[in-house]
Amino acid sequence: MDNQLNKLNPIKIIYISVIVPILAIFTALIISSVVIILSGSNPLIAYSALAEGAFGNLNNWIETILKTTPLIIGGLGVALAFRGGLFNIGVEGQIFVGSIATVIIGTTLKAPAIIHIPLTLLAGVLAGAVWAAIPGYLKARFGAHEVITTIMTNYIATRIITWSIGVNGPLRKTTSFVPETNSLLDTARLPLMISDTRLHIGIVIALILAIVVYILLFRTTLGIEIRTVGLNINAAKYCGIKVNRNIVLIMAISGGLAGLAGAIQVMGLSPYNFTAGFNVGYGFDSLAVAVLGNINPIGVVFSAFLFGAMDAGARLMQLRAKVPVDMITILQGLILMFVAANQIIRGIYRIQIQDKKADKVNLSQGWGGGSK
Amino acid sequence: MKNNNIEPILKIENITKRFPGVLANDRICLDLYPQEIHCLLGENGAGKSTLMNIIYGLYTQDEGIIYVKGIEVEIKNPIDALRLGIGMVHQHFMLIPVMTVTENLMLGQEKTTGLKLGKLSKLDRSTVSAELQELASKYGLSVNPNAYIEDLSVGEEQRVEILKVLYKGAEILILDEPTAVLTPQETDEFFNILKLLVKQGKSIIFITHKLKEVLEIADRITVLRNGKTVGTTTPKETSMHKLAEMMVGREVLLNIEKGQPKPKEKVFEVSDLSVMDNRKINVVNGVSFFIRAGEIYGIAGVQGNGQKELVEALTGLRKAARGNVKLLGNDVTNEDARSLTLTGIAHVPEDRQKHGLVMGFSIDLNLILQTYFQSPFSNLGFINLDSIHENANQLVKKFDIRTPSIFTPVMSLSGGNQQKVIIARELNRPIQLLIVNQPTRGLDVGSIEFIHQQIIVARDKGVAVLLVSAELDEILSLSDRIGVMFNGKIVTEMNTSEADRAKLGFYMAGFSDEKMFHKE
Amino acid sequence: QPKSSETKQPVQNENSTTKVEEVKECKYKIGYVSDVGKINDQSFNQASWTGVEESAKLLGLGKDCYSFIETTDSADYEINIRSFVDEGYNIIVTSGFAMGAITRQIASENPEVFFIGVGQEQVNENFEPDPYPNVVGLNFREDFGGFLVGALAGLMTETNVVGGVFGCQFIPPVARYEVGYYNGVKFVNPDAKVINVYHPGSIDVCFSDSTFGSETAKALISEGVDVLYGAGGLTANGALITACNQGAYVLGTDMDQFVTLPEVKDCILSSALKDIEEGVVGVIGTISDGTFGGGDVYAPSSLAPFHNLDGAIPQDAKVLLEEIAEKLYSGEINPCTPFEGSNPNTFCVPIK
Amino acid sequence: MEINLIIGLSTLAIIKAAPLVFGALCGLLGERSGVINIGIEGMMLISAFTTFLGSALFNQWTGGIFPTNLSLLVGLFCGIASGALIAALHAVLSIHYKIDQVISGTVINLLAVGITNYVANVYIDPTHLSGVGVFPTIPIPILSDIPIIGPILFSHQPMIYLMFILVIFMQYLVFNTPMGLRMRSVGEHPRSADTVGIDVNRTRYINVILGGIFAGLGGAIMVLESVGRFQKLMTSGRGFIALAALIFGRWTSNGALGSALLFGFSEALGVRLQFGDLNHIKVIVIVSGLALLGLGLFLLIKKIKEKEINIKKYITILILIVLGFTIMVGSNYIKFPSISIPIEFLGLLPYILTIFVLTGFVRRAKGPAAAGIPYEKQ
Ligand SMILES: Nc1ncnc2c1ncn2[C@@H]1O[C@H](COP(=O)(O)OP(=O)(O)OP(=O)(O)O)[C@@H](O)[C@H]1O
Ligand SMILES: Nc1ncnc2c1ncn2[C@@H]1O[C@H](COP(=O)(O)OP(=O)(O)OP(=O)(O)O)[C@@H](O)[C@H]1O
Ligand SMILES: [Mg+2]
Ligand SMILES: [Mg+2]
Repeated sequence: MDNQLNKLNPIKIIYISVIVPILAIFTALIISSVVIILSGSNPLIAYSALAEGAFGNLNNWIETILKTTPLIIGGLGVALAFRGGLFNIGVEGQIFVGSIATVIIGTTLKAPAIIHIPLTLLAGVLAGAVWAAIPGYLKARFGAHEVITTIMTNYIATRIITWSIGVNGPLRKTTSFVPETNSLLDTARLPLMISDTRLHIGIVIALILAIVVYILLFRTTLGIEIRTVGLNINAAKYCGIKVNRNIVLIMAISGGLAGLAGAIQVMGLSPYNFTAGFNVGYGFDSLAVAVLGNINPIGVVFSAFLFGAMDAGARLMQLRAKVPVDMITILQGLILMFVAANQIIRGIYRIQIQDKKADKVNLSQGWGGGSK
Repeated sequence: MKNNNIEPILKIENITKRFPGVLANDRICLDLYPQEIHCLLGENGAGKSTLMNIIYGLYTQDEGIIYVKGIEVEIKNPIDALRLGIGMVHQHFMLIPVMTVTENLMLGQEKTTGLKLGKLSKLDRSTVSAELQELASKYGLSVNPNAYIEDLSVGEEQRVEILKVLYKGAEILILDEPTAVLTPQETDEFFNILKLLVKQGKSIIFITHKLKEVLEIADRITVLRNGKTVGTTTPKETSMHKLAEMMVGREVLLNIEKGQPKPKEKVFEVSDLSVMDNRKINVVNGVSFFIRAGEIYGIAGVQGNGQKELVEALTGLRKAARGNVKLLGNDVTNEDARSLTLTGIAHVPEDRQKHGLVMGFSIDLNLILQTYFQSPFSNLGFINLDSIHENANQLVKKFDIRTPSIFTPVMSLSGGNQQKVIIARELNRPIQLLIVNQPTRGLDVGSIEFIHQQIIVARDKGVAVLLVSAELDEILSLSDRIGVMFNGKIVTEMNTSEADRAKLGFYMAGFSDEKMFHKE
Repeated sequence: QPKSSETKQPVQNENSTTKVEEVKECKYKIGYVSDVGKINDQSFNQASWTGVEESAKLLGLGKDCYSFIETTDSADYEINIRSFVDEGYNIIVTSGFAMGAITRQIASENPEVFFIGVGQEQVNENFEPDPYPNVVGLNFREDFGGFLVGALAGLMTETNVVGGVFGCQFIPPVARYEVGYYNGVKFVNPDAKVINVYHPGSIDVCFSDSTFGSETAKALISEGVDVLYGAGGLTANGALITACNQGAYVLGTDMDQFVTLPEVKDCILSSALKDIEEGVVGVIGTISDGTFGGGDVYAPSSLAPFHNLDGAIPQDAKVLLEEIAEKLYSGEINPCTPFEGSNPNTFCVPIK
Repeated sequence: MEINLIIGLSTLAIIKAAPLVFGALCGLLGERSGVINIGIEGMMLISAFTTFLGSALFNQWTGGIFPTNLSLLVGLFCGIASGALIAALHAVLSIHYKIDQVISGTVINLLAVGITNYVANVYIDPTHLSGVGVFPTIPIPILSDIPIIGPILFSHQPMIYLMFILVIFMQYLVFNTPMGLRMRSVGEHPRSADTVGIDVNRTRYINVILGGIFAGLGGAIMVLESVGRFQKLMTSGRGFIALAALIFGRWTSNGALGSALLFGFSEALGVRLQFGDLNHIKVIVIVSGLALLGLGLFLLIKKIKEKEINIKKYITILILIVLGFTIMVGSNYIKFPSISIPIEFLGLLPYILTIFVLTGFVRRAKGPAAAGIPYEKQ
């Protein structure tokens, strides 16, 4: 089937995998600009501001990177679960739980940075992992559908945490009107890559993780097990893979990544604490990033960067062109649409070459649909 | 009955069909006369299903003309086909498991009662199931109209498929490998039905891989190879060997001669084993048998007498309720699949696509599903792609798996080749016991010959083989000892020398008294 | 960083077209950073923004001399404020107590920029006053406003059951409104029943779940509530509209919701006004006439006009409300001492 | 008193359930025919938005000369139409372009939030466009006078009645009509549907778009029978809860209603407990007793159906029932400390209860076999 693909020469393959997405983004921008004009603003100003806000100067680059970091890690979490045939909508809650665990260890434990930082990160990972393992266990043990349970655990997490930093909450910073926790001790904060900027080493962790997850999925025996469970549970049982254990494990890893995303946000960004309104929305953005990245760890990095840049650039776009931030959401929606349905783009721009669609993972397997 | 001055009811001229990279049908001609049973033969991938799908309007031909009753017709979709009185029973069943027989029957041509609200009126199940029973009794195809398909045996499903076609008023019946999944008894029944149908005025195109059947039932036979018509003949003019040669294009050994078994020590011993099915009913009760190194123990039996659950219990896919299993003297009862694999059990499962393969994985990965965690394929949890590819290349050569490359997803392999992938994987590691379940279902003579040889080779290497099959020929030609399974028990055991079709069939049908048998 | 504030040309206002060069001609550049939540929340955030727009008009600033950033993640407070500084804005309004600390920090680093923190008390870690010269904290006694509408509710109810629908409990101003309201009712009508409901959700929903507000209002009305108070952005709005449709009197919050929420104009008695708009305009005024001095400004939160229902409110009630207002400002009444029967979770920060 | 409490809670439960039910029915049509829909949230949000715009603008342009209800009906129409339209987008993306249905759903969610917020910011809020009211409550004559049942079921706003009617109708449609039969066949085994001449993709288009109409109703009811105007993000996750209710209800209309009601009820309880007149601990105890009792009875019936012979199982079930019952009765005689549980925890009831029920009652729910897989003819 994909032997036509093998016939494609490298240039054409690059052409497909680079030009098409770029054209998709371009088209999305055109369409959005119509909306901007209708609302009485100037798309050129808006977009130049958007670009400058994302890449204009060192600080803007840094903001882009900071926005990208949690999206990469969260996106990896979602993608990995999808590979294992699980639909983890619970990332939002897992990020929250991770952040809180980070706060607890980061504010209480007394230790030198070399020990404190890893432990605090670990706390985030473990918390997220455990929190995600619960839906995993419920699915393995009772067949409770993870889509429901993860939605539920989202609400449970956010509400309990809201309470914990709320009025008289146990984690509430006592010397503050604000619903926030104490700030992490200096020993628990991520070191900066460039001093006097906000750029912490989170991005390095994220990129390393992307590679790790790639290797995990495609170069390890565990990866084979995960993907087998994802594609054909019966075959997995037939060749002796412990399916239930794997389901819990996959959710745990996925949630661990989410938790880590939360931890890095708390440990990397001043004022190094958790407040109401912190990390809101990363969960669902991670879902978008994962699918835009074709649930491939490397793809996730690029899509996360795209989303991150737009989120960062949004500031200047509002400031300069008075275009509401919601424009970004529209843009992201359109881009996702055109990249996924790239036949539209091929149609518009008359691109003949066929795309490869080898090992197309069916994201919707969690439904009991998907593989036969 | 057919003499060439009546015109054919269905005439196909120079049908050509291309798929990306494949010329599936190449200028194929075929004509079907009224009240004729026309057999279509060919290897896996020869183009039979494609041709039939074209006639039935599922695919449209690139070139060629179809005439029905002498009139040129254009068949754009199944509706057209049905309107022209063409009905088809598909190779892979086209029934909806979660629906009842009645619902499956009415689907597409629903009868309704009460207010006429078009597609929103109330389904008239009772009438349809009445009609169904009438039809069923007319052709002796008994089924329970309200049963859910998922609860039926394959044999029953087959009947439903045929009823479906008849119900839709087909005059021309296309049957694509209908007997691939039937037991001898069921097949005999089935042939009676076909004869009845023909008497009733129907005409039938019948696809199969089983030459004996062809000679038994066909009025005329057409053979395809690589999408081309090799020729058309009649049972009188031809023989099994001739047919096989036409199909494959070379000499084929139909019953492989195997050397005398040299059984050694007991390798595998099952005693008093009982197993429950998903509904928690004992479907295997108190089964005991043993297999020695270097012999093939065949379990014959009509499907649904507990073979499935028995095999699952022996391979760690299901827990046994009672009894125990010994491999090389040590107890392996209810060990999980992985540790059984490691103790040297190989398993060729009944359903190749459901259990045996990950359809989305490429061939090379499917070839290491049982061993991916062992060296050389992995060390310290990391996999070693080079050795995986090397392994794949070797096996593809050794087991002659026809594929563009080892990176092709097995999804796009023919069933024959898919089965070879499994056999290759299971036989290519040190094993004590080989458990094979329906190893050649739906495969063409070429593939069957090859797979049978592989099993013999394994035996002669000193492996103990458990062969479960509903194909009596397969059992008889491969096994050294035979046990017949009926109703969850092994009702009798015999050496192959003492066995023949009639005798086995007798026990499979549930009789047990020797004298009765001789009275027969 | 370009300091365009130094360039002293007056502006030909309004009819300035959108061209980036124009920015240089701004006498002042006013930036506004919203709290997590929407600018047009018909409440808190919107009021501050309207204030900015107003002053811009008064100062005759061009379209490019004032702008906003909507905060979507509390991790962005800092960078959002800083981007205005970097863009050479010299008056920056940050809205919401949550930005208090970071506003002060950035202010201290940029002494030449004026900062106005809405709902941000200029105190240090130990709640001791600690004014910066270039920051004004614009604060409100939400508990006063709550107390006044509470009193009004207590006077107007016929079923003797009044209710309230509130946003996040953990947002101090909301809590202050709630307890003020409760105590206000009890003050004028001790045996009236007060049923207050908060949204149980987290920050991303508790101010924007208007459907919840509406459903809750229905429940309250069926409990006999005939005067309903709403404080909590869109959640509260949902409650007010529904209560109004079901024939109850309603009371608004922050802005005069007779204006901002036309749906309720025929049943809104008044609003617990905290005139952020006025406040912002006032403080920015002090900048232009050079009288700006850092520290806290405490604007009392008062009653909005009765508008259409002016006739429905008995004269003596109006008088009583006047008196209560007096007593509140004079400190005779403290609306904020949690007492027997008030919500035990209530958190009501006493201010000086 | 007790009675009024029950009535109050049940009524509120139904009101809260309604948008969820409409959302679930949207998912039902799509997924039964093989098209997964995680975009319900977005569809409902857009519809709420257009419903408001439709009614408000119609009222504005006609200078309010027409009766309110007419404007509302115009709004309703716009809501339904836009629901169908955005569903059509989902259909084109996932059926014609065969992009993964999860992606298509995500796209819709993103676009919905973006567009509605954007337009609200640049148009609705600045112009103070105002809603024109809501549908009145219409008690059904006679029926509404029946004690208890009357107030709970028969004195609602029109769309609530519509909701009940549609649930019954959909149950009939899916399992007793040619349309339903074809819908399910296409969702379970499209190829076999194809072989009997059913146009798989056409069937899917029709169902997905019809589903959009339900999403439209779900969005509309929030505007037309609750809030009375559009407010940003007013769905606040109800679309996802609706999805949960659908799966929870095992892809059946009745099941969805049941789970939505369970949801509404527990959420209502969470609100009701804030009124301050109930003893939180006691209520929680009673509810958990109720849950145990329910679980026990459910399992009992199930096991009897399955002709379970194992006595041990029955004993455990019996224990469950007795335990639940004693807890419920006993709670009346115990003096509970009047601790008031934090609001956030009261808000957790629905989610915890769902998980409990899910693990206790529902167990393995298997979706339509072909859901999520685009259909390739060759
Ligand atoms: N849907 C398809 N897409 C692409 N190629 C196809 C498709 N179906 C069949 N082919 C090609 O056409 C050839 C003929 O296939 P066909 O199914 O007709 O074989 P067959 O004779 O039915 O084999 P079998 O005996 O295994 O059923 C195959 O070799 C395959 O390569
Ligand atoms: N979707 C497809 N794409 C490419 N090739 C296909 C596809 N479907 C079937 N084929 C080809 O059609 C040939 C026959 O297909 P068919 O479905 O009849 O299965 P088969 O497994 O060959 O039959 P059998 O079960 O008798 O072995 C195979 O060679 C397979 O490669
Ligand atoms: Mg075949
Ligand atoms: Mg075939």
